[in-house]
Amino acid sequence: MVVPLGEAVRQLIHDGDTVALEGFTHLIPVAAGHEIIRQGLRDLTLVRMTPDIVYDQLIGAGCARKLVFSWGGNPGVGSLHRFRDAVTDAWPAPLEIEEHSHAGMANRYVAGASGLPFAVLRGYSGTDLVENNPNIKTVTCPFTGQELAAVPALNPDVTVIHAQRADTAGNVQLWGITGIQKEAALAADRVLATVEEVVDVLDPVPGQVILPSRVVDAVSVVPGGAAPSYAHGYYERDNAAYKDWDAIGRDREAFTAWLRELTSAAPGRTAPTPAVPPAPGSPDAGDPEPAGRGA
Amino acid sequence: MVVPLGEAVRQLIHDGDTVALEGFTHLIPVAAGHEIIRQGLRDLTLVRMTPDIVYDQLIGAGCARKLVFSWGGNPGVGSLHRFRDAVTDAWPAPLEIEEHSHAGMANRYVAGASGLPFAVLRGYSGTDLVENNPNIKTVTCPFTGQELAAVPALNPDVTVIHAQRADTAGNVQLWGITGIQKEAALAADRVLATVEEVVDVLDPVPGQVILPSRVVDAVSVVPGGAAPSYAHGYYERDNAAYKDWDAIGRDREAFTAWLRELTSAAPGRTAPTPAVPPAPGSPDAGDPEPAGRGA
Amino acid sequence: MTTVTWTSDEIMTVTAARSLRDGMACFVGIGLPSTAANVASRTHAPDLWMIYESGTLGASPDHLPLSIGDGILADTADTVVSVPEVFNYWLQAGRIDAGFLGAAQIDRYANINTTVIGDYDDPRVRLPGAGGAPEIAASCREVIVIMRHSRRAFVDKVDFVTSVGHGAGPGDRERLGLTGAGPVRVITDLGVLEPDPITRELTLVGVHPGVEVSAVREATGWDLRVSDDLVRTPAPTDTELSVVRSLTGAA
Amino acid sequence: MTTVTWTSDEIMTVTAARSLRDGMACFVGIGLPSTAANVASRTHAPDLWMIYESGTLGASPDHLPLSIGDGILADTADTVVSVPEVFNYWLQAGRIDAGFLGAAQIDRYANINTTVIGDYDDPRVRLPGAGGAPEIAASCREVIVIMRHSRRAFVDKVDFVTSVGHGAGPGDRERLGLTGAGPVRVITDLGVLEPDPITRELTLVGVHPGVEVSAVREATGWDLRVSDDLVRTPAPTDTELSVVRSLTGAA
Repeated sequence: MVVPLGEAVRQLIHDGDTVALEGFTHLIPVAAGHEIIRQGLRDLTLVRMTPDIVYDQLIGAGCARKLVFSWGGNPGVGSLHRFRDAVTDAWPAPLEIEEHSHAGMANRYVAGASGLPFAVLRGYSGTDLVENNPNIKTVTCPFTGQELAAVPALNPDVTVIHAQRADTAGNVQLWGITGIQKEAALAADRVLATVEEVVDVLDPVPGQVILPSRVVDAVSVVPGGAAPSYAHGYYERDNAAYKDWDAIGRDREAFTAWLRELTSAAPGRTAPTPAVPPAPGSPDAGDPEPAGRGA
Repeated sequence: MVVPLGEAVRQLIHDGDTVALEGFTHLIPVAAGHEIIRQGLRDLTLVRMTPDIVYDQLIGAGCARKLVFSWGGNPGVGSLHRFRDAVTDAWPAPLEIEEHSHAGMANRYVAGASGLPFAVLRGYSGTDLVENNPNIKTVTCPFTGQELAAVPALNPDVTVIHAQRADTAGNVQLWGITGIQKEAALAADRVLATVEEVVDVLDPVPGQVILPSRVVDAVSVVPGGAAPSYAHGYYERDNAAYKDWDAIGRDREAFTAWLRELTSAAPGRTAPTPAVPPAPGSPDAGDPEPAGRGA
Repeated sequence: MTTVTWTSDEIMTVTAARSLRDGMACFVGIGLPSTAANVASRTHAPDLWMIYESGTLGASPDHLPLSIGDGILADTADTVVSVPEVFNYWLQAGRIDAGFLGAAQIDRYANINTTVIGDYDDPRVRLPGAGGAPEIAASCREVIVIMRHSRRAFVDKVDFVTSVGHGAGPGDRERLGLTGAGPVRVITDLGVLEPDPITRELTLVGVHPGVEVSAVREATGWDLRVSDDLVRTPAPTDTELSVVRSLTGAA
Repeated sequence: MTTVTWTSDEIMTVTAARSLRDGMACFVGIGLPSTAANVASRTHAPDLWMIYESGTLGASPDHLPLSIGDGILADTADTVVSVPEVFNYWLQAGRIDAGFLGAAQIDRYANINTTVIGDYDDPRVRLPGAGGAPEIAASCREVIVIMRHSRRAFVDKVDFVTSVGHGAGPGDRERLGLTGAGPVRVITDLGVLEPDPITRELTLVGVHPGVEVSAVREATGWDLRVSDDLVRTPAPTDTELSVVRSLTGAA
């Protein structure tokens, strides 16, 4: 149950899989994402509500064939430039996209976790998302006649999460902002959890989510495995690293240098030092960024 | 926000209302139910997944016009005889019933809490519940063509719960087995919470559910207000009282004596002493009770 | 004539406990099912994972709860989840290996009635109703029914189908979209019945020590078929009996 | 000519903060909306109830978070719920009074684009996408938009409708089943726009100190109507400015 990260990724994730590395700003499984890059996995359908810099890295490294998502950005900073480059210029490979709203994605995971083929929500009505996504349809309430949005269940082949702790039996415990991880894990065929530490007994913590070991396929101990995001109670979010990513992600050469450093680093290394210094000033000043939404 | 129970019931519950007093074995709002009986409310549509002895009492006292439920019994003991008497012999008044499965009721509350008109589930297919309940229909998945069950949202006029604590601002905290209370409260127009105590600050507790004060209309302090059920961390379940109820509920005269004692007691009194001693032996031995299901 | 040194509840409980395999996730109700699951976890199935519909996952109570929501279940569980979650994320999603059901009536295709005896709109006996049974019958990978044997309970056709067993025979569960295998075994105080692999009709496959086949047929409201491979239930071991009695307070 | 003693972000922030009433439940995004909500809660709206889409209900951070999921939000919240819960039980259920949205483009009916500039299948600029904005626009009782004024951003017709404002005019929100009132105000660095009560077309109702109407019309990509009751935004007070600057580190 508790295996090294490299082995867990090799066992559970294969070329062509649909993979969700979930985390809502908090507890993002960054180290697992880097291991996927190192192992050179290809043709993945990457799924996540809020693909951020580790998804930018996976996309830039050419691991992804498709991205299913609702908000792809660098939270609090701006756009993801590797994502942009893949969508607009097919670099390093074309990237198919399927996009939803947050509520749509969240309910897709809920349906997936519930063994239902679809979910119902109030949403999408009147938006251009509908005509650009065949996975948004409508359903009529059999009691009121109201028309509502329907989205299909999302059942990844593999869901990867990072958590604070597991016990030796493989029960996984996370707390703080727990986001969509429970549903993403329960919706998946296979689950990989990286954790800060393994303990004998999971002392209860307010706000905790427990994933019982019977729904977890592998636990890998990776202290700091969520950095530069954070692990509530363990370490803080490294906001500077998110800001620094902008300059690296913006430039193919800078990114390539960063990638070279990552893939040449020893497995288990969690995050390379930025290969280029951040650009001076506010790099996004000239961009038509939405001012009002974060991740 | 914090008001005496009698006043809270007078303000929030009226004749003809649809009222859910929820609790799944744990934290059952028994004192509030007794106050409803004392105030002589009539024509209520009572809603609960697991109507137990306090519902038997409300029905026997003539408060209810209709019962919406999924399992009506005395948990671990047997049947509810006032409920039976009302259904089979219209005593003291006819009782209309609408019955679901647990999953159906739970999802009706979820839809109600979510502002959706209906919920989808795998269920009911092939059962005789379907033809005896117009609130069970089907819906077809627009992606797979699968037919699933649909049930309408449940939005009580009032939901009543019992919780361990509230703070002075009216935020309510419960923990242990939290059942369906969050959804039942969020689905309702008005919410009354009885609590063991009011504190200045709600210290976080593992497994807690917090109902923010903005969704709570009144808090009443009623120590022991869940007895003979229990309040995790405060007092234990009085299993003997559940067993003793069988003899009282089984007999109209014994029940009438019990009711007289309840209604003549001072308001705020939580539970009268059983008016008759429990019958010797196992009173349900001759009944065709299902052996395998509790509440 | 065998000297019976155990009660009919005890042989039912022990036989039911033996039906559970170690490591299974088991949806447990109150009464005999709870006793049986707790016997199994204390004998051959220490890693049995007990779920009660109150949302307690992985409960390991040190005594038998009276209700499915006793505090001891929350205190000993791996985690406690909400009621929608236990039904949607755990049961409906197909994560439960075995579910125990009781019944007021069961018919030859193992359809179950816990709703009414008599007509629904004018019942002779009003029973507690469905609870979680319809979903347990639909979604657990397999269902085990425990109930006392009598002509009143084992009927040709139930008065009300609360929970679907094998419908009207082969192919019905698939047609109805029920994902689990349905009732694979009915354990009574007289013996064990299982659906015929072809016809799905409940067939007597075992009798308890001291019980004659004729007595079982006599207690069954249809013309009960008997398996060619009928076995006699091994007597409860001393260990099994002592565990049962320590749990039920009959030690 | 007025001597401007504040930045354009500061006047936007202060004006947005003033739009929030005490006791409101406010769905807060990152950037100017978060600053504005935190200014409001530190000035005239101490009981503002801030919800971030990460599931933190009633957060009261002592500094501005960089992301909607910073630890300080969980640490200070009344409770933290899951993402499905914040969207289904809180937003979709209509419990949120006010939602803040930003936009890359907005059109004369306050429809919002945060998805692409150019053609969807061959975009000139790929933006982050929808996030929670479509639901915020649909379900909050009212929506306040904050964005910088430019012809590139204030367009006759958005390239992509990510979130619905007032559709194509009167009656469209009702026809689409959107339960909230939609955008009631657009606050920019130049002034304030509100939908005309009859036509639903965004109309200039206020200009900030030192801003000429002609400059606003020049920065708008359609023939902007100006209200007969045009007001000038009161200058930020010293208190407002000092709170803004203490939050943004510009003190």
